[in-house]
Amino acid sequence: MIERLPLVHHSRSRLAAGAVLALTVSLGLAACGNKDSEGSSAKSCVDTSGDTIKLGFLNSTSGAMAISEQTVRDSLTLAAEEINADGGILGKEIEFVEEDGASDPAIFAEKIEKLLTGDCVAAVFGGWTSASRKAMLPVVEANNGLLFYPVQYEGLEASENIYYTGATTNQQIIPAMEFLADEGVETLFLAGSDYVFPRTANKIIKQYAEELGIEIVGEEYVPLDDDDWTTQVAKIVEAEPDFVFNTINGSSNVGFIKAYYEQGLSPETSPIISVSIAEEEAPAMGKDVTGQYAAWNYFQSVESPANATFIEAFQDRFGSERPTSDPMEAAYTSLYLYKNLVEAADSFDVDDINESADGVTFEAPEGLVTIDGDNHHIAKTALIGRINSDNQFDVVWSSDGPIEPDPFLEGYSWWDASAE
Amino acid sequence: MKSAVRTFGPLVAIAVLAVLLLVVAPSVLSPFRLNNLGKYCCWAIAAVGIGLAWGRGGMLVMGQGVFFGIGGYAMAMHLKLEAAGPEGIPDFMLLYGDGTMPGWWEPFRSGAFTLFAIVALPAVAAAILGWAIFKRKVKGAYFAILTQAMAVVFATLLIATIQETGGFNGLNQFTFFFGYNLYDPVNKRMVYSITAGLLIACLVVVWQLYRSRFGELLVATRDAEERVRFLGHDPANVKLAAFVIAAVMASIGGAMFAPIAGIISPSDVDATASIFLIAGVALGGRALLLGPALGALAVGYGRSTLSEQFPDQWTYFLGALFIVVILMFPAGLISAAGRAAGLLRPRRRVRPTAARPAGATS
Amino acid sequence: MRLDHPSPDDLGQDYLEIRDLTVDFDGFKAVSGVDLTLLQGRVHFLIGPNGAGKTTLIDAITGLVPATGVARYRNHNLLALKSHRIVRAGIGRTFQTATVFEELSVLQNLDIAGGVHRSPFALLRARRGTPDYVEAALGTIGLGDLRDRPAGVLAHGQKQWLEIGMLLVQDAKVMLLDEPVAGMSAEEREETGALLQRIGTERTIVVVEHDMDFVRSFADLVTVMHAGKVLTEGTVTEIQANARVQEVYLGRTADAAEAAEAAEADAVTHEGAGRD
Amino acid sequence: MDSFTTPLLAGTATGALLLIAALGLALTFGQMGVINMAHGEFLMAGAYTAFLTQQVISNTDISILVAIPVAFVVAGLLGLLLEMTVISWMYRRPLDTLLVTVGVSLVLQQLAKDIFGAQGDPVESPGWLDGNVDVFGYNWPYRQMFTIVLALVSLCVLAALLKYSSFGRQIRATVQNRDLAETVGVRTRVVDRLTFFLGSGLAGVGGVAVSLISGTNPRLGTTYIISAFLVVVAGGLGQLKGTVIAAFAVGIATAFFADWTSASMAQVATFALVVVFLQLRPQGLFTVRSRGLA
Repeated sequence: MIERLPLVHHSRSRLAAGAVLALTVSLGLAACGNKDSEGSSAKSCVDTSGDTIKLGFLNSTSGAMAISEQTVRDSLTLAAEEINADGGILGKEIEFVEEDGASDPAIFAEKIEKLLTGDCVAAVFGGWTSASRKAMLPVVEANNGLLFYPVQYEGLEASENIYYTGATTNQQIIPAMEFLADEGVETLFLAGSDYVFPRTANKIIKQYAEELGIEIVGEEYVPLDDDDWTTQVAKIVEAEPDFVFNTINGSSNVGFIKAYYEQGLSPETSPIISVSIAEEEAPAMGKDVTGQYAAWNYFQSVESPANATFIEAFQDRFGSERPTSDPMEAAYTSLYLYKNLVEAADSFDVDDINESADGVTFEAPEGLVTIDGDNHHIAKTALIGRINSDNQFDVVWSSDGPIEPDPFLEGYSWWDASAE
Repeated sequence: MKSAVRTFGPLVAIAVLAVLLLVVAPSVLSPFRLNNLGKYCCWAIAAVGIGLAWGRGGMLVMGQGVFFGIGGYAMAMHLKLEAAGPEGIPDFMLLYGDGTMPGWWEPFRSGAFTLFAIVALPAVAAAILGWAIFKRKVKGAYFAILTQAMAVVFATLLIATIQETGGFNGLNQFTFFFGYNLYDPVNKRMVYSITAGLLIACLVVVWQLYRSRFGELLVATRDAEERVRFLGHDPANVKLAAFVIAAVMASIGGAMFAPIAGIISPSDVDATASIFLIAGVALGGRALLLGPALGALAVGYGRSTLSEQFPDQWTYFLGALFIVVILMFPAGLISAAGRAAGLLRPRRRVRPTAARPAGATS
Repeated sequence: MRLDHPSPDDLGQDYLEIRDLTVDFDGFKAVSGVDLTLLQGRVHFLIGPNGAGKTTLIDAITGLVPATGVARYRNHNLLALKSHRIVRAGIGRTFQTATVFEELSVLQNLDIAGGVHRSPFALLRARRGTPDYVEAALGTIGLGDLRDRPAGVLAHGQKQWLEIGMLLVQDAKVMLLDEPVAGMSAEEREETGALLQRIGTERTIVVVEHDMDFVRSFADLVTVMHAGKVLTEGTVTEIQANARVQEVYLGRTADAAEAAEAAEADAVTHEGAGRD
Repeated sequence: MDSFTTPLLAGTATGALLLIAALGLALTFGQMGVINMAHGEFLMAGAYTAFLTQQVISNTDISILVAIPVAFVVAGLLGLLLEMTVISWMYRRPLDTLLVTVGVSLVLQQLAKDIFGAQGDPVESPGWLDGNVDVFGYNWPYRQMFTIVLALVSLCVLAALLKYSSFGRQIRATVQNRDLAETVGVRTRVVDRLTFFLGSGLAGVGGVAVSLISGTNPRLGTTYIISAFLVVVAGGLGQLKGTVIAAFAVGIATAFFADWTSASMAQVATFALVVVFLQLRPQGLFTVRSRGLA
């Protein structure tokens, strides 16, 4: 392993090492930077001359988020096939390029750059975690590309280059609080995973609760992927809240739900309202969760002709046992919205699309959705569902029609972003 | 002249790598691929340090992501503050926090302090941890486990401190790199060149360390720690020095990763990321001079391309890499290739051209 | 071929003093109240049956096992120092199984032993040529022809000499050698003995040995240990005439021997020295 | 009162879980110096066994009891397979074993994901574990008591096996001095395999207990493995009592930290505690030999 005693004179080797370093430095200097640049907005390389238009689907098909994001990939695929069968977008057939974000924000950033600059796609659909979206945002802005993000999130963001087809907080969290106020809830316990969405959601919840006169009797967080909720649930037992607001992410929900029932809690005493348990998660809890609530903008049980068509098409394509859920519907909707955006602008150019975006609509499975041209979110109807014994949701409450998106909660006087 | 080959052969190899990374790669790769290669270079810098600590020092460092993260976050904090402008505070603190900035962010406004911190913070952290561990003669598997636990704890800490570190989202949306706009392709290329240059510099540093008396002492400590004690050296100090240097290198790699990837988040520094860093070192050859760097470049490239080709099988590849390489080629593929070549030709030396960085071949 | 017993006047000032040294392994006293004064300029032999506590005594002096009592060399209380500090104080030792760095060359092995005298900064430089003291040690141990060979390929005896050479480079004033001639041919033993006498004039040499022929040929002074205690001390002739020594070597019961052996094995595992 | 009893009792249950996981680790580590990073995936295998058993025996009251021995055998066989195919080739390279088993762990996780899906599968608790008993204001779930009982039973069986069976004596002989054991006719290779089977099997049993907390999911092993390793490090090798004390200490300390601060900070604090503890006892609580573990 070791070089045997080099009896070379030292200064010669030092000279050589110096030479290598000098070489490195001079080669490095050759690539000197440009300090005065404004940052070039890259020239779009999208090719619209042919019969097809390239779109990128960027979802995690490996890593911890794969299970959730695969469902989004499926509904995107379905939407693309439907649109192609129906004549494509502006007569061009969709050719989609699939990439794996590997549940890693840095990979998302890498892949979206590849899609935009290498594959020259006209728009990218995907992302799930806020971390992945935050990682893609500077890339999509720098390349003046388009990203359609299909998941409800914590708001406080608006980019010219992103369309948000999931709910922002005033379309999910705030309506859920209004529902709780209507129910006469006086005490509320907050349980969440220890990361951005739950922390931000709970900040909003706490301020709105004060406004509504609801007392927050406890707030507990557990690291992502941590399953043992016993000690935290014990605090819920002690606090005896009227309701539990659940912002827990992913598999950690299982441990929470189990501990909740084990310690004698039930929907009769302290029901749970969740913002991350949907049709797919409900049966995987290992407990009968009948009677618990969830706040979304879409349930499989929504009765509309568009939804009936969507469910039938999806189950025909991917299997009759597959449920449909809010993010899947939002992803499905996002591709159709893109079609409508392009057709409204009569162009695939990003600036043209943004120009005419305001007011573009789509008759989605969840109901009519409308794009807000200012913040690139969409107006959506908020729904509260109660889980029935079939692990489907009975809609028990809904907002009065679609709610205008307000990602920065500017229309809510009680909101103070800088409060602790 | 044989000895001259031994002394200068590695330097020539490093020079060849320097030309490949600094001249050939920028002229043949697209800006996107070049940026990716820059990312692999960041991992390679950390890998060079792992080669020193593990390959030569016998310390299996399974938590280098922590030091990678210290450098990455230090740099990212500076870039965040640069993006926010003078007196400005990072956007996420306004969004998720109470709009005030923790006091310990303030010094990172200064570029000079940031550069100092990138070297000093990991050095101090590694010195404290290493001192606590080595002085008490905790070693081998115990050491490996403790470092891995440290990576888990570090990631948890980052995720839980949203207002201070951006939590799970990490830090991103940088615009300037010490005054250079990061969205200008020319400047991106400059950042790449700096990174590749740092990799070469780290290689020259370990080359000197390996041929120095310290290098011999380190190997001696790896192979017979107690015997070294009876040479009058405290093996703890020898190991500590290697551990600290490895930590600083990881930190430098992380510091360059932030502007190149445009993001640093807990998933870049957690236990899985740390394991990923080791994979390259094992593949290339832990005790070789160039093995860790070339291995890391290859694994980085493999991660990008294999995950494009076989998105679902990438984890199998990584797992199989560990099993096959460690089981069958514990000295790494380059050594194995060298041995195979040695069967044909009696003399054996590292031939870097035989294992060009995979990233440069596309 | 042994030197005459030197008179006290010939002795230097240097000596290693041991008083009431006791090593206690969970109630078993491997070394019990040993008093010894080891003077410079003599080749001092430590003999005794297996389990007598010879190696444990050396382990205690070199900081490998905790002990009570006093072991003083110059101004250093050895029992309070860590192993590497003891080495820096001038005490060096070898092990029963030669432990050289097999991947390093003979020259590198010797060179690395000189590290004690170098500043940390000097460690970062590559070696330029061969230092004089390394060259001198190489000559003393007679391995000049094998200087560039990896130490791993050396014969057993050569490895022991290399270890002694490393102690020379280290400039150890007190050398504690644990069975240096075990496994050597008669010729090698001769050479080793001559080597010890050559280097012994300015140093304190302590040799743990079983081989009585070797002891007879080269010992200036012999200490006999038994069951952790010093049985007697004297010249070879005196020792050979001692009835109790004969009893210890011939008349001990099998049981006692086994117990002692087990204890010594235990002591070795406790120290973990030189094994991995 | 319940701010004391809740972390104490909940922490004891966590400690019991860690104990089951760490027993197997300590056994294989102590005897062979082998660090098995795939041990967490044996835990996962146990959990999936509980799920599959439930698919076959739909009566959840019984299926969980059936699952325990089945999970023991399934995880044990996985361990045996690992020992024979991989670990037996590299006994002299303990650190390398650690890395190889990291690879095995990655492959097993991905396999579980491909076979069962990334979404966890539910494991229903048996009816007789539904419910709780009020202990000073803490509704102590039967499930936690069951975990503690399961851990103690596993511990007693293991201790008895080590103490009274000839296999146990051979294990202890091998742990204390492998070479000597060989010279007196112990077939250490066979003993190694049986130890690996036993240690991995215990992880399977632990997996059944975990499945009652969180169902199954492919990442289940990673959640517990680091804590279990910290237990082994703190407990020292070669004596069960060190592992037992360390497991409950880590479990209870984490629960108290979580109660005082947050679950995230509790992880940090527990790690710091173990590092500080190693300053006092670098070899852990108890150890037969103090030779370096390299």
